[in-house]
Amino acid sequence: MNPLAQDAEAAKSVLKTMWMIRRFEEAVEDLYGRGMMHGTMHLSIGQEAVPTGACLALNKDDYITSTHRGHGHCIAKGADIERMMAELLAKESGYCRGRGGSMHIADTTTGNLGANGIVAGGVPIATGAALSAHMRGTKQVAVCFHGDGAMGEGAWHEGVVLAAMWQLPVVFLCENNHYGMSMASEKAFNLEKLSDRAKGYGIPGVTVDGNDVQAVRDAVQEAVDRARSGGGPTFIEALTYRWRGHSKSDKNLYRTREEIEEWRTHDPIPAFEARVLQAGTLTETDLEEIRNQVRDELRSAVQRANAAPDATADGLLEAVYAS
Amino acid sequence: MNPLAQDAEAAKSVLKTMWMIRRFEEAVEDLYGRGMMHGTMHLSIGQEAVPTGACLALNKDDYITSTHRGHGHCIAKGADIERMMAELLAKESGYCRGRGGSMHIADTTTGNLGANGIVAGGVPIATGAALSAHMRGTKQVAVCFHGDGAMGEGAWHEGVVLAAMWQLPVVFLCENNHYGMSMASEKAFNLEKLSDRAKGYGIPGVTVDGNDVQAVRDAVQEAVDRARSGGGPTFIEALTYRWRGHSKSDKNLYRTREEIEEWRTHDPIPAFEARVLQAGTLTETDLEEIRNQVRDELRSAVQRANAAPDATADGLLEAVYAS
Amino acid sequence: MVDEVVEGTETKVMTYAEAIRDALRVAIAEDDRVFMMGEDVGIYGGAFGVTGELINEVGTERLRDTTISELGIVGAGVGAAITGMRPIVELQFSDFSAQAMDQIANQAAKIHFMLGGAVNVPLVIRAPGGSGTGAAAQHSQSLETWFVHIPGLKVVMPATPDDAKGLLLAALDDPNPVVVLEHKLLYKTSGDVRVGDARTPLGVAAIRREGKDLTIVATGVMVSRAMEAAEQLAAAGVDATVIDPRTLKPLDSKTILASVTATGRVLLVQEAAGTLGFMSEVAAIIAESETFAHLRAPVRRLSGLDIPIPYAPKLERAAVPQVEDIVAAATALVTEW
Amino acid sequence: MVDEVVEGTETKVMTYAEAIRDALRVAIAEDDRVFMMGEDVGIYGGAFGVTGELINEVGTERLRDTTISELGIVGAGVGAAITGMRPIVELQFSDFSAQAMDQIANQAAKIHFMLGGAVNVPLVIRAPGGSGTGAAAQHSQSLETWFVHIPGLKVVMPATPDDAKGLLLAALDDPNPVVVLEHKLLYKTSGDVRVGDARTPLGVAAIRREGKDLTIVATGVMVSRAMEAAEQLAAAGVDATVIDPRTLKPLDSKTILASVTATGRVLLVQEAAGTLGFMSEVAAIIAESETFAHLRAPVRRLSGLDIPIPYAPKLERAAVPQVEDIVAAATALVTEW
Ligand SMILES: Cc1ncc(C[n+]2csc(CCOP(=O)(O)OP(=O)(O)O)c2C)c(N)n1
Ligand SMILES: Cc1ncc(C[n+]2csc(CCOP(=O)(O)OP(=O)(O)O)c2C)c(N)n1
Ligand SMILES: [Mg+2]
Ligand SMILES: [Mg+2]
Repeated sequence: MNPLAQDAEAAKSVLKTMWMIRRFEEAVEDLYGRGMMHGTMHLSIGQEAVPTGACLALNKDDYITSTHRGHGHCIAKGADIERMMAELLAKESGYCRGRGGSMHIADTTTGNLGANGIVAGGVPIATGAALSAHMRGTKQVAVCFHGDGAMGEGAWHEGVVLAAMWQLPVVFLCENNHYGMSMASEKAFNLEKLSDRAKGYGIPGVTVDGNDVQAVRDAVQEAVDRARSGGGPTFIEALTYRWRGHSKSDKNLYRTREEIEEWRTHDPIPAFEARVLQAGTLTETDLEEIRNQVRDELRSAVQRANAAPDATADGLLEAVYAS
Repeated sequence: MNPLAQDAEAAKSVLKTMWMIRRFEEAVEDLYGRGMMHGTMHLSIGQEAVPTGACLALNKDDYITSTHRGHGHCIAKGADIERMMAELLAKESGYCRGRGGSMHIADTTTGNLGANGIVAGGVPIATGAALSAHMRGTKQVAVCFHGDGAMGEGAWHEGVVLAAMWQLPVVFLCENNHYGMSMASEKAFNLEKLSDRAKGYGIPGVTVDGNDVQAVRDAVQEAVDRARSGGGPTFIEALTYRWRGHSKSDKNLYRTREEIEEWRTHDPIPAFEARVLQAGTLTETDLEEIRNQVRDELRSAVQRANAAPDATADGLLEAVYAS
Repeated sequence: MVDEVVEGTETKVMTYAEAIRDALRVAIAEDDRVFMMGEDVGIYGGAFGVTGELINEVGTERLRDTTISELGIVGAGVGAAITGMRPIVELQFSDFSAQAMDQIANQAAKIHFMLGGAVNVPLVIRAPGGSGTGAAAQHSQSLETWFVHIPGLKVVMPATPDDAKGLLLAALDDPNPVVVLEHKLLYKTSGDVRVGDARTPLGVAAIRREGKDLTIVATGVMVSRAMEAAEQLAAAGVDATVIDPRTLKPLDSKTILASVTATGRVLLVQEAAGTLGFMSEVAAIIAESETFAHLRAPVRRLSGLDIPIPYAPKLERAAVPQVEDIVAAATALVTEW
Repeated sequence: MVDEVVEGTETKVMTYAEAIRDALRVAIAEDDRVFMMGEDVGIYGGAFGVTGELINEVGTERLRDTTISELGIVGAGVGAAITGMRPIVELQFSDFSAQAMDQIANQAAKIHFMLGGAVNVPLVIRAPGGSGTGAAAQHSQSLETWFVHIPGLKVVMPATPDDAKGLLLAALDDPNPVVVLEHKLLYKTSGDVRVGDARTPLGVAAIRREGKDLTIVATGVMVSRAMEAAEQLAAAGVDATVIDPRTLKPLDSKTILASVTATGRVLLVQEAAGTLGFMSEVAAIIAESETFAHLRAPVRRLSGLDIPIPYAPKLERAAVPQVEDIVAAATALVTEW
């Protein structure tokens, strides 16, 4: 498939997305540290290549279901960062009017059916979205992002069983960052590759380097093409690593500093930048410009979000039911 | 392993158990038809070789968890047929004092932890019993009987995941009678062999002829030996067929008369009798004697059960909590 | 209204099961977005025969047999509902809502609110509850409490064939998740059912009978038992009002309170276990209201025993209110106070 | 008793989380059958730090990290409980009981009865509930209703560090499944805790404060809010009794009714959504009882709004009763009636 690093537009777009995810989450971390943000947060720093690569294979009206660690998915699918940030800052202008927070951001205009606070909660939902696409005859595809830990849940199993039976247009994309909170996926699942699970559902399964945006894009593209042409679901395991703790309460006792350091040397962003430079597609100046552009966009989005009015408790009762 | 058909004692025991299951369920069917039995019933006629073969590999203090179609498991593990029948007849002397009925019979004295009205409900329970055996250091093994349909449930998945992670002494024994109610397992699971699922949990999986009592015994024996010696769980698929409808409400619209007829020619009981005769282990007279003995034992058990006092509603409230 | 079926409306005698099937037929014909999925709803015709031969009319796309995966199918219903379909999920027994509770309570019920109103979840979940068939503890529960307690769900409990159809069609119109709790013992009961697309509005109680001496509020299969009891009471000179809330959430408490204010006595009858059964809420609403001052006797609940439903027929019968229990409780309320 | 910790008993100041850990330590040391399993309870120390470094004391056999499989681990607990162990299962958030509901309600709760008493299920399920941490709708529920409604379960809700320890140890002694609903906001609160194996008996309410003007019944985190409100009310001349039921099932209704009979006014305070929240049952019990005749004002419930818990701090606060709401409701009860 077309090498992203050799196409200037594609390369720019990839870098913009990956940097935006990184910078967005760094900003979240900072705001949180300064007491300006509430609740908890799950950062995907280090994992940016997975949503970025995956969403490159999708149309705007294709669906994704996301997770508690969902900022990257949301950004990669095309959401507005100001409204995302506004949500985290508990503003009325946030995607959920401050009712959902980080774990529930959705942007249906770009096909994101929502982050989910429930591990594997989005799996049967993705299957349902794919069923819906199939029944409406739209050729839309659903990509279900989920973690390695999610594969211990019955919801994961049932969602995949139904999708396989009905051969629905859905891609189960496991972001295997090696841990479900403190539980090592290696220990949890007794498997060399989580993609070995796919066989048990009679669907194709593949494992790719999740820090290689090209590898992710290619695998997802293949799966999406198959799904769109009626070939049914695919399971993809993307190997990656979360640099930060699981959430704010994490003391990182279950893994070594060396392991974290080792994985930081596999940062997906500079790795892709290096490829782009090597291919001569963009110059160091171009790269710098992208970084600056992202920084400026983000800074201004944070400022605007922060200046917006707080979510209000008016009409809470009326907001429970649609009418 | 030792051929059951060549050992007179073993052969007698196998035939006694298989005939008892068959006759017990025929009696149930008859009592039900005559309005003497209440509720619903799930008959395992045609599937007798699975519980019979499996329980031959077990010690009395090994555990089983059973299903809604559980008469065979219960009998094969050694329960008293009078108390079983009394339960179905809603008698105080029944295993559950008439509170449970067919779907909840348990006989903990022979290690049967209970039938279960919930499809796959027994799967995590079996894992827990195996965990308990492991923690108590007893070398007991748990065999979890379940249907093919149960493999669509999240409970099945989660029970197997935990057992595989902890390498517990449990055997997941799927009675694949080709249908979960009206859903063909072939259609449901997109797999040639359900045992292909085992790989996804990193545990051994095997498919055997479930109408061949020897094949079932051998496969379960191997799995039990592995479990007892610390080798962890095994998944076994035993291919068999239910002759009767799923329950009383079944009109058998989802399968053909020919299919049923074809499977009836693979009746596990005469097949084993033929082998025994061929090996010269027992004579036709011996076989006749076994059948008569079973018939007499059952008839007398039914009579005694039927004559026993009905379950009473006294103390229902006090029966909810143990003290 | 005392009489459900308005004079002049065309009706047909149907069983409760047939009425549901009729609603499915109507809804599938009139709206491309409607489909139903569940275990054995296709060729098998449903565990209780609700779908019957409907599969031959509507086909396997609109009436989908599923694997035994309650959580998965409710979740698939949620996914379909938020992407433009109007799914109905049948749970074979309402007891299996336990399997699906995350998708029901944590997803379906909350998505609209949690996402700031960005999405609706027009999902209908049908599930038969209740005892009386000898199916024992795991197949006989009345679990309306679980759903009524969760903000974001609507809950209906049809007691007649006409409501079985009308409430289901109204549930399908609603942009919110609606749990329709049917009753196994009612499937074979028959009555007049409006033909065509006849809706029973959500949130409106039915006054099944009007009387001045006491108010009986009953749900599900208890409605017909309360009506039978009311006949017996009438013969003994006690004149009872019988109210069937039909929708448990949102509850038409106005109708109930008005009646209790008028009669001064109230008997709340449910099959569910008493402790935190639905009638606890009705009792609390009455105790908190202005009606409190009009009570001539304490509120009285008549509920299923706080026990798992036993298998033995006599025990099963003893576990939930019967006509004679209602008569006795009503008589005591009227004579002792 | 007004004072929980009996004079002369040796106590130590601990947080609620430490008190639970202490109970685990005591139970694991004194009984070979006791172990706990759950997500991240080992080296991570628990999502809320409840187990802390306990793993270093008791090891990975007795404190078992599990996969993310709530239904599976509760089921494994059931299997272990019926075969001679005394398992404790920690659900990381009580919201995830939705995943495990089949094993909780259909298996654990029913097995003893359904099997005619042949087996006991001495299983303890610990689960933190409640809002106040900004975790939004799927991580903030108060779901006691689901459990209290199911016959066969016992349910406790410790409001103090001493009860967190004492009720957990008593739950472990009990031959029945007990759901222990802890509160996230309480984990870091501290108080005197009896050292050693100090039990708080199940089924006995605590009178936290005695007053003559009204009775406040409060559960979980609302107990301390009610106590704070009572102080403010006292300053304004209103003398409130505060009752903490501690065990929701079986409920010590005697203590509540006696107090309400004496004061004639009752305010029921809970964090859970009001509709069919636990206090609906308490209200119904009062409305049905002899106490009814002694009421000088209607029963008053003060509950969480019937909404999913919102993320935004102000909205989250508005969703559940605060001290000032309790003061206002109590004042209205006393002055308007
Ligand atoms: C049903 C459920 N169980 C447990 C949790 C608590 N929890 C949140 S994230 C998480 C770990 C998830 O691991 P994984 O799926 O690998 O995703 P990752 O966090 O690594 O991105 C856990 C245990 C939850 N939110 N939902
Ligand atoms: C959780 C749950 N879902 C659905 C049912 C209804 N039901 C009972 S048995 C059955 C089919 C089970 O199929 P399988 O596991 O293959 O066992 P078999 O009946 O073939 O022995 C179904 C759908 C149930 N009892 N429990
Ligand atoms: Mg992970
Ligand atoms: Mg089967």
